[in-house]
Amino acid sequence: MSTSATAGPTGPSSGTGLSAAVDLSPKSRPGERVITVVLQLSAYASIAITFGIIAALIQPVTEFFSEVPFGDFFAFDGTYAVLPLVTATLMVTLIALLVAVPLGLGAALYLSEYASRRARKILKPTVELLAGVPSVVYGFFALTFVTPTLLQEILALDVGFTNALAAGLVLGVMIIPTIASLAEDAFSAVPQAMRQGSLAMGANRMQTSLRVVFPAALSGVAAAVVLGMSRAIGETMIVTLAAGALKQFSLDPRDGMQTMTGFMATTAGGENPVGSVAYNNLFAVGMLLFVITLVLNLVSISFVRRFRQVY
Amino acid sequence: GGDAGSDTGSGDSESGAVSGSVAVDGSSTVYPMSVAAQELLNEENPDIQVTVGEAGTGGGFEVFCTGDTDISDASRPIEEDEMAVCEENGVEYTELQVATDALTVAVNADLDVDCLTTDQLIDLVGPKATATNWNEIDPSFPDQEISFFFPGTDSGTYDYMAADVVGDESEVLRDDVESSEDDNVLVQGVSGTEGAVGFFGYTYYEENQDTLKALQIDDGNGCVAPSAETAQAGEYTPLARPLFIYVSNSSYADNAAVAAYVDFYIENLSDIAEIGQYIPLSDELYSETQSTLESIGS
Amino acid sequence: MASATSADTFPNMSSLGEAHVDNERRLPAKPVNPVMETRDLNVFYGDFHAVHDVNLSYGRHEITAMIGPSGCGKSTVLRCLNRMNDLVPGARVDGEVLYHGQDIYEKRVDPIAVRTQIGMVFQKPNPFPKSIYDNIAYGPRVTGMKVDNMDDLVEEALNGAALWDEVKDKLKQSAYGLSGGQQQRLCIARTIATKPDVILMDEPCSALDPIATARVEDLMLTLRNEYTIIVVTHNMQQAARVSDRTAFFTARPDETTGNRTGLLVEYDLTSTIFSAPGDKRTEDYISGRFG
Amino acid sequence: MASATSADTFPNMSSLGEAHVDNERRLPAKPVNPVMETRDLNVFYGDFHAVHDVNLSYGRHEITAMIGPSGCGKSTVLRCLNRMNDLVPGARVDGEVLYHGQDIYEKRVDPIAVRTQIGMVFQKPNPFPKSIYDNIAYGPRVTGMKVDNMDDLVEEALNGAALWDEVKDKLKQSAYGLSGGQQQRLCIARTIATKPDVILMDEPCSALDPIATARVEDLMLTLRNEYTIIVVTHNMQQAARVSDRTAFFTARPDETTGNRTGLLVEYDLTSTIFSAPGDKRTEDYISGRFG
Amino acid sequence: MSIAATTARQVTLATGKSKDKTPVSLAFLIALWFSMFFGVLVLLALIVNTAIDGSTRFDSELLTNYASIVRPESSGFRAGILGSLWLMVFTALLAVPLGISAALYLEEFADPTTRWNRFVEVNLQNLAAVPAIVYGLLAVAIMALLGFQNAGIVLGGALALALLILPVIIITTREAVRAVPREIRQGSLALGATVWQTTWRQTLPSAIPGIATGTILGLSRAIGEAAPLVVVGLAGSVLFDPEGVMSRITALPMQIYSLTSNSREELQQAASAAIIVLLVMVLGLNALAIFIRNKFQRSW
Ligand SMILES: Nc1ncnc2c1ncn2[C@@H]1O[C@H](COP(=O)(O)OP(=O)(O)OP(=O)(O)O)[C@@H](O)[C@H]1O
Ligand SMILES: Nc1ncnc2c1ncn2[C@@H]1O[C@H](COP(=O)(O)OP(=O)(O)OP(=O)(O)O)[C@@H](O)[C@H]1O
Ligand SMILES: [Mg+2]
Ligand SMILES: [Mg+2]
Ligand SMILES: O=P([O-])([O-])[O-]
Repeated sequence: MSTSATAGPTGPSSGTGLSAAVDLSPKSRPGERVITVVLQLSAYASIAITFGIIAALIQPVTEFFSEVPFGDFFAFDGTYAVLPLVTATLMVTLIALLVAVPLGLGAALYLSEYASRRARKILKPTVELLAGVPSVVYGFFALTFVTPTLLQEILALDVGFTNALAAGLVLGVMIIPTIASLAEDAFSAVPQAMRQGSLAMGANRMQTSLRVVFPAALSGVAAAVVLGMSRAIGETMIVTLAAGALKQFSLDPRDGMQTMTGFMATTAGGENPVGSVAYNNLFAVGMLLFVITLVLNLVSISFVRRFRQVY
Repeated sequence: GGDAGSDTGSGDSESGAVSGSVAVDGSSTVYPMSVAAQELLNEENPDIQVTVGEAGTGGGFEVFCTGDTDISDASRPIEEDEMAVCEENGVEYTELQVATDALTVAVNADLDVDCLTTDQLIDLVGPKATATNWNEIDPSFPDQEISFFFPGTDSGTYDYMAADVVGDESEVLRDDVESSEDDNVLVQGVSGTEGAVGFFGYTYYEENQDTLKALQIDDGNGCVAPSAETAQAGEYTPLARPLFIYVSNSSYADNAAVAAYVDFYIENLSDIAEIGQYIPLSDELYSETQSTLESIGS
Repeated sequence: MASATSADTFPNMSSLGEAHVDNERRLPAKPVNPVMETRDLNVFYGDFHAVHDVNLSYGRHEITAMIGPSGCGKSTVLRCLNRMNDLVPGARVDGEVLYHGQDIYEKRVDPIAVRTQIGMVFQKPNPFPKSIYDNIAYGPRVTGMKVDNMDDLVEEALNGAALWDEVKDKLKQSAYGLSGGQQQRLCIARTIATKPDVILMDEPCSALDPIATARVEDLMLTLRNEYTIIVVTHNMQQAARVSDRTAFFTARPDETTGNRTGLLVEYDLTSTIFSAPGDKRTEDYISGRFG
Repeated sequence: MASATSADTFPNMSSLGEAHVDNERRLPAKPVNPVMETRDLNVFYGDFHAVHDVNLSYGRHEITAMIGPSGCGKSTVLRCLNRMNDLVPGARVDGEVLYHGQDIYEKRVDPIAVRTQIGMVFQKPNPFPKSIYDNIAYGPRVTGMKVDNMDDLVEEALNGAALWDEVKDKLKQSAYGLSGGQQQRLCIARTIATKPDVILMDEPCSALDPIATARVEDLMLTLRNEYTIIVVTHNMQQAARVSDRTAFFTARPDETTGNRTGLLVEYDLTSTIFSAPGDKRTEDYISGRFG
Repeated sequence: MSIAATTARQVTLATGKSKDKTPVSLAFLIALWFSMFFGVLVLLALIVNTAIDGSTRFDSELLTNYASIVRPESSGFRAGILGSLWLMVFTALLAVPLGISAALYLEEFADPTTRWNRFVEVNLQNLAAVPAIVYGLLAVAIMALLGFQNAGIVLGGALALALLILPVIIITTREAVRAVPREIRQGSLALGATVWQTTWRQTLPSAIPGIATGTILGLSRAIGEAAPLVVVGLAGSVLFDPEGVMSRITALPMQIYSLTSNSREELQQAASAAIIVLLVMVLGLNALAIFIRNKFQRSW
């Protein structure tokens, strides 16, 4: 034990002896610094992407609006009217949600409340497979099966070859896993203690699921639905193929109608000279679509925040 | 030529020894023909790498006039602003007509209507059209509700009908219709729906003659049925239109692969048009195209 | 002052905690006509033998404590008593668990009916994310209890858990606004609202501060008048303070696999366990030599 | 089995466990020339004031125990001693932490250098998912220690942690194949392989069974000869068995916010704390009246 | 408690039918089952329907031949399959290192409480839900900025797809990294390792199965995308194999998209067969991801 030096630490190696001083001064680690900066830049690439998207859209959009008044764009009628596209998008999305919300939440409840761990391990990826099926494939399926066989033959509905109904149904199937997966996370995040509390009072599983787990996870469920909705709105190929390529305002799901993404896909491959007003229309619609999905995502994120903080 | 077409073809003009790449883009209407040319050429000479895109006539001209592609397919002649871009970038080009497309107005085979005048056609499909029953077009037509099957608004076929046949400045057609980018769907729709009417390329009709009925069109000179002959002869107006390829002069001169492709294309034009399901050029038009081709170099 | 040691420790235990008046009970050496009983209870988690041959009986209107080192299976045994182990994937129960003489693991028995009779309070307070009122009303509602006046029932339950005065003005507020101790008493109130016969408690105070702990312990002694209570605790002093009988468990490693299987070492009146344990292992444990 | 008790200063403790020969130590009332010292240490997690004004000194080649109820900030203080709190987002430290007289929270101090001097063992054994050998060699490798023969160093460290004989034939096997107690000793071995000066331990035995606990406690007493050890424990008997000095912490709720801030109640020789605590709260705690 | 009450209790216990099996709860369970399997049934219907349509074309020519409209009966998808594989490789090369770096930074280095990093976080979640077609527009702009006149080459397509899946990779990598217990990190740091040493030697190796799973799922999404490729201007008809990053290519989903508007029976059959090929690729990747997740992912 040192009596001589006030700051005389022991040499760590001997444990008993004394060393001159403990060196706690920072070592320079240039390699670390470089790596940190590289990693940091990679992380900020995502910001660059967002600004890139906005930058890529902004020039053609301003050009577009310099020639087309706002009122002509946000109109139901006219060459550049976007509202028929918006209503078509909403119509298709609504149908998709009608399919996907009950089924997605049902699947999520089954996975989190009923399935054994083993079964969940198999079932969850199986449901998630649905999200992996390429959307061209879904679109093709809507065209070649859902409309002609399911809607026209089996259900004897008077639908056209392209119609919002088929697009919405197939789109709904496609977003089931988005909703199921996120909702399942929310249900699973409800502490086990909450379930045990309910079961220990003599509630059965259904009561526990519906009265305790579901309400406890409500904001997570909301987030799941909103995210599913934004997926549906942004999906392109299914609606391009199945909903049709005719811009028209209609509230009848049996009609064909062109959605925002459908418009973008066909215009990008269409006849209009690049730089023309008609072509820039594509970017204006793209910007609107970006803004809509952005708002929805922000809403979804804020819901997720809330459910994380509850317990 | 663009990046892909820039490697100069090697060897002599015998296509068998030429290699290099050719970039084609543009009209989805002309696309099948350019693809047929590509395929047939590759059977003889697999070393020529041709890519054919279908960005649309407008999209095609964009990349063509910046020098990215060697050849642009077009279902309409180049427009003035597009010419300006080409000029700005120093892209000189030659327009070659490669086939004739005859829009066919087809109705359900059971419908008792045979001929429409051009005005009646406009009354039927134009943007101001309101008729929902055939007898509103002409009292002699049957009392039968009309169903419409139109191509997508971005297709060349739609544009042609809207801009050139109907000629309304809004360049749109009536919108209470069913529509698809897939002509096949239209064919099925018309053949499967009572009182249906639709329009699409002549060959789609030709293939489905048994289930469809093509309307004759009276453009003031009596009813004319769509056919290769009437289209070639210029009698089937106003529904017949020319299809083009635009060839970059410098690519043709500098890139043997481009020259080989274009030469092959024009040499086998009638076969290619047939595969592409269009009406081949009349002899007169064909020799015109050939002589234009010969003039590219000079 | 000594940490809890054997021999003379138990007598001065009562001098440490404030002695409860009603704690001077003369009880028979064995529970007469016990409410619950386990016979040769063995529990397995998958292949793992967690608890071996537990024979215990729990007396009416008594508080029985189960103590022992971590992992010896106390919670496992407790969960068998109202079939909460059914919910653990892979858990398997052998032997009998008698409730009023009836084996609750019999085929025809509905575990849900069992749980309405035998309530449970957990280690961490687990109120539902609902209002205080709805937390209490939940049990009666889901079990389909016939309730004349829910308001009265809620008040009664909260009174029974000594919580009414603290919360009566905020019944419609979220239970999450309560302190930890209040939440735990809310959970007890929630349990007694369904009028169970037996209340199981798994370390009910281990997440609470000293003052809240004292409140809950007082409450347990009051509840004993109406309910049969079985409590698992890590805190030996707590067992000494509140329980009438104590069961001491430990875990024995298997020679070949090394897996540790829990077993009942000793079961007796609490006073006996703490003053004159019959087994060396009990003595070691309560004297703090391990655990 | 030899569990360790501290001195004969508290007679009934030593009569319980077998006394260790080397435990008959006469220590000064306050650590002379302490290895580490905290001065007016305050720790905040965001706005939450977790620990208030802790003044403590840790003597060389002594084992200092920090005890107290859950949440009173023991782990928080411990983590300040080697700047592990730097890694907790939002954590803020006020006051001084002196190591050989030098404030380790000074700007020019490299926290990584601090941690190579002041090692740490955690509550749950946390071996790396690597071989036993690589677990030991990891520290010397990352700190760039000059090692003549890594094999020797590994053997020495494992010997130091009393683990060599048990694992010498399976050095290349995964550390996950070891039992919990072995894993914990491996973590100790891993720490001493970097030849630190001080070893911090946060409830090192709370995940272990009694036998493994006794092993680790024995090891701590041996390590005391070479290292300065600071240990947080929930188990008062453990503190009594192994430590030379004990610091008792508790948490006081803030009147307005209700947040509980930890503070040091009493710090003294272990014998004094357990036999004659100077503070009522200490007495209540060690007598088991709460906690 | 009275004896009478006791007997009453005994009666209620042995009702013999469980409250978990009331008609309502059973109906509820059946509804959940239906939800669970509805999607799977649709997928099966899709596969069966498509496989029947394409059954005449399950031959080797489907994989080895180029597309043909001259001989549609032996048309194949060689160019599209190879193009898709090339795209996948370059997409991975662009997106995976960048994505992993970003995830490591956000999870291991960044202070999550700062406003800026929270913004990065929200931004990422946003990007994950930006419509694919918008990424096509962005890729075209970036290619132009980089001085490439033609975006319809391997590089352009890969760029669009990489931008598209980058957020997916970052998010799944972060989850994988987060699943590595804090204890491991703390153990390493307490030994005097730096944050980077800890990340590189402990966290990253432990997270590899999770990262691989996320990456594969991201790539399987990329391989099925057509919309951004259409915007980027990939050619529809290519009759040669890709030769480099500057090579003009086509991709399988684009060929399928292009065929949906072709009326010829033979080509429709070929399209169905091609869809099965695409599904095999995509579902195969998914299966691989699941396999890795189940087999190698450590549960701590
Ligand atoms: N769900 C489970 N699956 C597998 N093993 C389990 C499960 N629950 C408990 N065990 C094991 O069974 C044994 C007994 O556990 P139990 O929780 O009953 O112990 P305990 O005495 O309550 O311990 P503690 O005091 O730590 O709560 C332990 O070895 C534990 O690891
Ligand atoms: N990372 C953190 N962020 C916010 N608060 C924290 C954090 N870590 C600890 N706390 C809080 O600081 C207080 C002291 O915690 P600490 O872990 O130091 O207590 P402890 O005495 O070690 O308790 P235990 O015995 O349960 O381990 C507690 O109220 C705890 O909730
Ligand atoms: Mg327990
Ligand atoms: Mg702690
Ligand atoms: O692609 P088009 O320009 O012919 O419609």
